Amino acid sequence: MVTNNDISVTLGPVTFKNPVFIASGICGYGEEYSPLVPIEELGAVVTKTITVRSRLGNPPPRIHEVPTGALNSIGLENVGLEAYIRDKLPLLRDKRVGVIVSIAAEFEEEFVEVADKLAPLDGYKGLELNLSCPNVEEEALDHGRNPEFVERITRIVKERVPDRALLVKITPNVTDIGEVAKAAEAGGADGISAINTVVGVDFDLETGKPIFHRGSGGYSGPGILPIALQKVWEISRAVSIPIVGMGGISSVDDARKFFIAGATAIQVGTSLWVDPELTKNIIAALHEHPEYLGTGTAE
Amino acid sequence: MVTNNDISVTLGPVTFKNPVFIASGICGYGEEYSPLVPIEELGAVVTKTITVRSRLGNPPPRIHEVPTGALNSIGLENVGLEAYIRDKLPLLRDKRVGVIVSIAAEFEEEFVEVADKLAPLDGYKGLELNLSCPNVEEEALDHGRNPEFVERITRIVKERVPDRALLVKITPNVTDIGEVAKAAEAGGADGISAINTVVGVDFDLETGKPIFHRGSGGYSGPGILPIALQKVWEISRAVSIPIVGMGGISSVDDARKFFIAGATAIQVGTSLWVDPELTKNIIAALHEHPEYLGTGTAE
Amino acid sequence: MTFTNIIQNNARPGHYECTVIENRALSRRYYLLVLSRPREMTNPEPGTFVHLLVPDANRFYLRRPFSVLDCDDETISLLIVEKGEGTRIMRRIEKGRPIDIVGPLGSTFPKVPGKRVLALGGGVGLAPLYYYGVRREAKDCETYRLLYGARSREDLFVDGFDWALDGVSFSTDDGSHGFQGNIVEFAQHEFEQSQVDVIFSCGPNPMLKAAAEFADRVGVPHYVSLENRMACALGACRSCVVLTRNGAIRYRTVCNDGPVFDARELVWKELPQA
Amino acid sequence: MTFTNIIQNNARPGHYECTVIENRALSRRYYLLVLSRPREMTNPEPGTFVHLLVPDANRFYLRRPFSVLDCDDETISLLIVEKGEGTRIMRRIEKGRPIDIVGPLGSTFPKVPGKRVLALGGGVGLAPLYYYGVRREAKDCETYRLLYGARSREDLFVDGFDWALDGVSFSTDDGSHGFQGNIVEFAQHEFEQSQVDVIFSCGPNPMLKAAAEFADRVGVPHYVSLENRMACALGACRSCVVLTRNGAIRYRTVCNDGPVFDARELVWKELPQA
Ligand SMILES: Cc1cc2nc3c(=O)[nH]c(=O)nc-3n(C[C@H](O)[C@H](O)[C@H](O)COP(=O)(O)OP(=O)(O)OC[C@H]3O[C@@H](n4cnc5c(N)ncnc54)[C@H](O)[C@@H]3O)c2cc1C
Ligand SMILES: Cc1cc2nc3c(=O)[nH]c(=O)nc-3n(C[C@H](O)[C@H](O)[C@H](O)COP(=O)(O)OP(=O)(O)OC[C@H]3O[C@@H](n4cnc5c(N)ncnc54)[C@H](O)[C@@H]3O)c2cc1C
Ligand SMILES: Cc1cc2nc3c(=O)[nH]c(=O)nc-3n(C[C@H](O)[C@H](O)[C@H](O)COP(=O)(O)O)c2cc1C
Ligand SMILES: Cc1cc2nc3c(=O)[nH]c(=O)nc-3n(C[C@H](O)[C@H](O)[C@H](O)COP(=O)(O)O)c2cc1C
Ligand code: FES
Ligand code: FES
Repeated sequence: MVTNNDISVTLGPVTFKNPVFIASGICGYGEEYSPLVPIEELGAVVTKTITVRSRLGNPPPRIHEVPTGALNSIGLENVGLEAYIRDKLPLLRDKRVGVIVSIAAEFEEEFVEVADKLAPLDGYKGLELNLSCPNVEEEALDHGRNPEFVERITRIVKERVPDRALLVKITPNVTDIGEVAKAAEAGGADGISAINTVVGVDFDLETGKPIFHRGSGGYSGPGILPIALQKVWEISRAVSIPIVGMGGISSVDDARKFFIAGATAIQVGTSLWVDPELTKNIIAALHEHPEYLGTGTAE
Repeated sequence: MVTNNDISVTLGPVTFKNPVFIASGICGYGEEYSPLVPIEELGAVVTKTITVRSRLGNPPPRIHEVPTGALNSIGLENVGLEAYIRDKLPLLRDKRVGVIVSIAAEFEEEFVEVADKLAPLDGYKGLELNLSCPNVEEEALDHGRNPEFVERITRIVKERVPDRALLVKITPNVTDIGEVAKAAEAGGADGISAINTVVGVDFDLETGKPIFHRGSGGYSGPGILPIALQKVWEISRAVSIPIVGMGGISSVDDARKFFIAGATAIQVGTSLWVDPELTKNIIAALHEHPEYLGTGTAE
Repeated sequence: MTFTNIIQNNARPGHYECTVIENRALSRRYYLLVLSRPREMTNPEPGTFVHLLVPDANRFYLRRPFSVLDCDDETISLLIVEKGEGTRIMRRIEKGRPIDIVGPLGSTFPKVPGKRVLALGGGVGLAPLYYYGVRREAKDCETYRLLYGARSREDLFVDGFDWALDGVSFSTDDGSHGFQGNIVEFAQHEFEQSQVDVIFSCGPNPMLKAAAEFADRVGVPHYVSLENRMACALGACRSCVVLTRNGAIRYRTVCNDGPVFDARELVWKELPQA
Repeated sequence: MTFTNIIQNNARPGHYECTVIENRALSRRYYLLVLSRPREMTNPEPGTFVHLLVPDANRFYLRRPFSVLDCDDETISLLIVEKGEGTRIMRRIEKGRPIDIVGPLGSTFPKVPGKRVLALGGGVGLAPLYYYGVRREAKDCETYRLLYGARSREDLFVDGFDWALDGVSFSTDDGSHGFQGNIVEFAQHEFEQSQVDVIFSCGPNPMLKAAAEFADRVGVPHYVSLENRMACALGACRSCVVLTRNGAIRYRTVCNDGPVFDARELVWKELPQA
């Protein structure tokens, strides 16, 4: 018997019916996971990061399993902004799905272009700026390490989408994540999403070469949980805007730890592949125990 | 039948009979592990980091298990330089054990003091500067994030112990580990030790508080392997001095991956608690397959 | 003649808990895993697969994909070769134990009415082709001839299978059973004997590549089922891509655009041959 | 009167593979695990423990410490309560399966010639005290009286143990067997009946603390066996420390300085009471 307490959460100007989202890159453009996960029951789906121009992505292999999680090297394959707006975004419009559009870009002008094109559209509630993709050739796509850039871009985009939740997704691969989070807050972000994958590598013992053609990949899954909790906790002490926490969540208990660390909402990634009931179970647990939310900020 | 190929390695002025060491903090002052690991068969034991004054360390709990490894919060408990020199170092002198003394300090003057006191002694082959302990109150003990400091301290110590192998152990918790490694190289280090533990945290769901009194701890064991390999690989492309690689090694295959990533020697930590034969097995595998060494630097 | 666009993915996957009905060794490396068929599970078409969670796994495991070998109202059967840790653990799982699967998934070998099909199954690549054979109706194709090759006699499962096909023939690399030689050499040999309109193949990449070259040479359409490492198996994560050329060069997913592809759309030189 | 410094750690630990000889449920939560004793393993003294690797563990597990309950030339016995995942897995491990241990480890309950010992065992805390009782020789102590307390009848193992001690008495919190009340209340009651020179205790921290207060009050030396989370169990990693005061305040290791301590050296208020 699931009780139906209100577990909606508000990120800036927008309210989501619950704080359980699917992370970008996991559920494609949203629709793909619907055979297994009733996506209208989620707080939101964060769609695969799109860029202005479509990207082919990295040559396979793109996924590699380790005993403690997975490494990936997708390389931001995506259909590009135009095709996304034309073919993908409309698919979810009728479904009452909370959509957060994830975007990445290289230059300021591109961010402006994306924001301008998305601003007038409906069918989505939020934007997530992916300033932290480690799996691409272009250094510029990983500029989430530079606080001034983060602040400027956040401001530019927020001005254009004042009525959407603007999340800034930042990288764990920095000395001081709090500093980057502060920059996003200063730029007017409605929330911080953290963490993206941790840079890692594995080698093939037969060939003596990295598994992936690009060498390194992004490490996700259970092995990054203690690191993700740490980063979210650090961010929660650095900023006062909401945090959308993720990294290694594979159980209701893991999700609870993010709320303790100071998260307002969470995203599930890698472990959804293993357990398609994961988001459903977390939502049910929160309905039953709304006190799990707001346990935030253990000092 | 174990063949006995030469697998000795040279770090600066010193040769070690094999490249398999026990990491600092795991085997105490060296002697403690001897009931289980024949320490004279190791390349070296790196003794628990000592500071000028003895330290009480953090209140328990100090160790916490997660499914992918362990978090610790020892807090650099140690007997202090004087007691170490008087009581601990002599214990290993007669045993033909390769000893590397790990030291940490807050200020330049303390590094000078430690180096001056250790310089005239015998009974050890190398020094490891632990510039990366995340588990202590004093920010200053974690100054391994500052390249200028790393270079200066390395130089000061190396001048005083020119005939020992000087390793500089650096933290993974930085944006650009290559930069820190370069600083150590510039300062005259004979090798880079990497990685120390990754900052992480876990929470107690009953109390809603961190497991450790100090909050965060150091994450080690299998879950950090992809990250450690990544850091060693990055360092190997940044410097040309040897690297002593560690982090999450729990099998011969894991050790081999460090040599592929560019390490000259490796250290075993957390997994020795689980498998006391681990160092022995790695040494045997290397004797049998000396080609595992020098597979370094996959591009 | 081309059948491009006749490859379809109509699978409506679900997430189910099955029970192990039978787990039988077929040889040193091969075993047959029979699972209870979940009541609500839609009918798996030949070529589709299930994505199976390695049981008893305390550590992190991605699901493992396995083609459907056979299926009736009560059961789904899989033919599995022990390759790594996952298939080693599954080999030991006992009757009555639960197994968590997602499926059916992926595209199917096409229906080719009136055509004479030559199907080439190498090793566990037998599974979807066997299934096509036993399941097909008269309207699916004119004739269906299956060549099944393995390294040696001990990896061929001639007993215990329902070989009520238009004909199945065997080859072994070492000649210990049936035709001596690899399966593409055998196909060449067969081709010279009888009419073939369409080739299906499934097996290791080097075999598929050789089959593709052969099909090209003889000018016969060729449909091939590929393997790749998978994560979501829903076409969502873009982990399992292969390079394709149909006009434009692009990556398509083995899990959702495949596993069955028109061989002429694949950029063969980009497929790993190990 | 004080016996400080009579607590010794002479254990010479080794790393061994044992075999499960017996694994028997004693109650809903308790079980008896009997392992083959490795030939080369030195004799474990009462109070010492073995550090056991959770078997079949695909994920990372630290070893788990368990006091020796009994030992002969052929076997080592452990009394285990199911607490978390490790002890749950171990409960299911079958006869004949290998178990990897390190041991014996740690300090022992002291020999106290001519003294009358009152031993207080709460729950699995029974193990080292039972072992002391069955193993002791006349010169180790004058008399050895063991009080064994548990929550209720169902957690007391009065059958199947060799209670050939000078006397064992039982208490249960709910009075379902023996004395009704907690074990320290029972000790108080016993103390009023007969002479006691030394107290030993082992059990949950709140019990040990109450026992320490009691021993202080009646002015009797008290030796206590502690638990703590451990990693190396060799005194090397400093994970398992407790705060002690013997002149100076310092951390000592439960694994190597303990698990048996002179209760008066412990800083009780720093011990977790949950
Ligand atoms: C659509 C599809 C259908 C399949 N059908 C069958 C089938 O019917 N019967 C059967 O036995 N196998 C089938 N496979 C292959 C099967 O999925 C793998 O053999 C299995 O996942 C290996 O798991 P493991 O844990 O034993 O090996 P691992 O330890 O994971 O891997 C062993 C080695 O194989 C590699 N590997 C793992 N998975 C794959 C893969 N999918 N493709 C290529 N290399 C891989 C690993 O990198 C590693 O080198 C199919 C694969 C796909 C994609
Ligand atoms: C010297 C010594 C002797 C012991 N002798 C026995 C014995 O004879 N019989 C017996 O049943 N148990 C004994 N224990 C306790 C036993 O080691 C733990 O109950 C066991 O490790 C729990 O493992 P688990 O995987 O089931 O539980 P986990 O899932 O690891 O833990 C369950 C809970 O117990 C806590 N915990 C785990 N280990 C300890 C510990 N050592 N001390 C305090 N809390 C802990 C965890 O934090 C968690 O909250 C002894 C402990 C020590 C230190
Ligand atoms: C295959 C894969 C693809 C991903 N693609 C993206 C992406 O396009 N944009 C993004 O912001 N994060 C991406 N991520 C990161 C996830 O959104 C998430 O931050 C990370 O995986 C940590 O969560 P997890 O441990 O639950 O997977 C991707 C992760 C994986 C595993
Ligand atoms: C309990 C514990 C104590 C440690 N103490 C020290 C220390 O004193 N000095 C140091 O340089 N590193 C210390 N380390 C870090 C290890 O030397 C090693 O860098 C790290 O654990 C990664 O290796 P591993 O994953 O094999 O354990 C400690 C690690 C652990 C787990
Ligand atoms: S496995 Fe995710 S797209 Fe194919
Ligand atoms: S467990 Fe390492 S010192 Fe006790």
